[in-house]
Amino acid sequence: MSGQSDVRVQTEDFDAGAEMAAMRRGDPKIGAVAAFIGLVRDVNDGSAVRSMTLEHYPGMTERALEGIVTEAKGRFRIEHARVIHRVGELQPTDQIVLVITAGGHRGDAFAACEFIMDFLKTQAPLWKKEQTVDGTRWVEARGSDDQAAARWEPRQA
Amino acid sequence: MSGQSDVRVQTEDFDAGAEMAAMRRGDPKIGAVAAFIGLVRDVNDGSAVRSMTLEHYPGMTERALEGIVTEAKGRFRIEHARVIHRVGELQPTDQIVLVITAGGHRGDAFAACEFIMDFLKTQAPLWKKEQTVDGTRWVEARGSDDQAAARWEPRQA
Amino acid sequence: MVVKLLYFASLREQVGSSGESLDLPLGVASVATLREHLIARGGVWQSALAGNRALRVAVNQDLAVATTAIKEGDEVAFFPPVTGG
Amino acid sequence: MVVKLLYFASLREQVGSSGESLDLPLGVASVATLREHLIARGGVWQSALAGNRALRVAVNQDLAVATTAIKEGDEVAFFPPVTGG
Repeated sequence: MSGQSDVRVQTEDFDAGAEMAAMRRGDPKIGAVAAFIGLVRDVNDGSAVRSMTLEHYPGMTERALEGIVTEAKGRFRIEHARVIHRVGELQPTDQIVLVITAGGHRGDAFAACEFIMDFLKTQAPLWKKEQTVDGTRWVEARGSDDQAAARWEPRQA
Repeated sequence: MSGQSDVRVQTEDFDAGAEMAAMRRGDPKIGAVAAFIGLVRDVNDGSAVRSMTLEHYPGMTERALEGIVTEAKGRFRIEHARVIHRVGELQPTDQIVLVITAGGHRGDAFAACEFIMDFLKTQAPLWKKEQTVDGTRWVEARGSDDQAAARWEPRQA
Repeated sequence: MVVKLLYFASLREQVGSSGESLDLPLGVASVATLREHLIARGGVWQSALAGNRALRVAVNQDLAVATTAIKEGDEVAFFPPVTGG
Repeated sequence: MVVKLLYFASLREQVGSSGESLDLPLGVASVATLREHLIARGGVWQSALAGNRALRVAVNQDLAVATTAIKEGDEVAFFPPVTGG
């Protein structure tokens, strides 16, 4: 709608407030904007995290995220959605991911935002490697993320 | 935690990005920030809306919002929450309300944010009067908002 | 006993008042009896507070129910269902 | 037929390669048979791609399953379960 892509994968940081403002600017049909920011924590699975490296699959990552956004727009009554995911080296408190959804009403905006995060976590080719005080390790996939994605029933045909 | 109150009722606009940044700044335990912005739409219940006036009950409105935030912090694993609600005269595309929640993980941040919005809609003394092309009218409470609030089961003692 | 009454939103417009101090007669000591007492004024009070209208009541800024007791000096607010957010 | 193979994350480190062009022998024309073909190299290939390891496979950048067919020129990526977000 805005001429900008719904999906960006980038090393640079993002400005959540500016992205949220851009998504609703000049559109008086928008009554609800939901947003989520994921951040690097300094402790994960009991180890102090010094830094993190995010790897992706150029081309497929964008394609997978676009597919998730398209699915969300088909399932929920939203006008706009945007996903920005950072890759490369990040430090604790750094922003990792931003998801914004906007539409007429809050129920669909919230649901679409959480849906996108749940499927991003389980479907988009992105991998975290942590540099901890105990050494370097690849983050293991979580069963709780699979369960979160499984909450969403298959879309009605 | 931050020395600022969790709740503000004000006529001035707010900066969602700055509020979100303030909520996570310097706290490496925060892995998830969820946010919601409610906005004035130009059409409501079929009538074109020219402007809107929000009335509140000074003292009780803040108290009710603080109670909802306290309840959310008891139910969900979040570190911080903030609610800003505007009152006075607003125009289509203006921001009305901001809710931000922040914690370790996304599930609790999302749930707490949606919980606060659902109870704000049904419990906090705030009333909208719309100036439409068809005249001035007080907005009627919605059954769908009561249903949304009723989804949340009573808290376990 | 004297209580402070407040009226908000459409109810405030209908009764033409944002509030008043009122000396209650003996026997008016709950939300339900106070509402009946105001309805007995007739006119706009009767139509605005009629029993079939969904109204919320707060006593000292906490949501109350029909049986909530009212004491000397209480702040009692009447208002329609809320529509913020 | 020749296909393009890609390896990501911990799998890339284990096999010591981010990708290769590989000429597949007759009979290797599905995700499952390709995985077996790579395991047959032995050494790090055997340990990294062993059947009991949870791996995801994409063919031409779409998630695939064991029975997904592979054709000349396809891009086939092997990687561990994803951990973004």
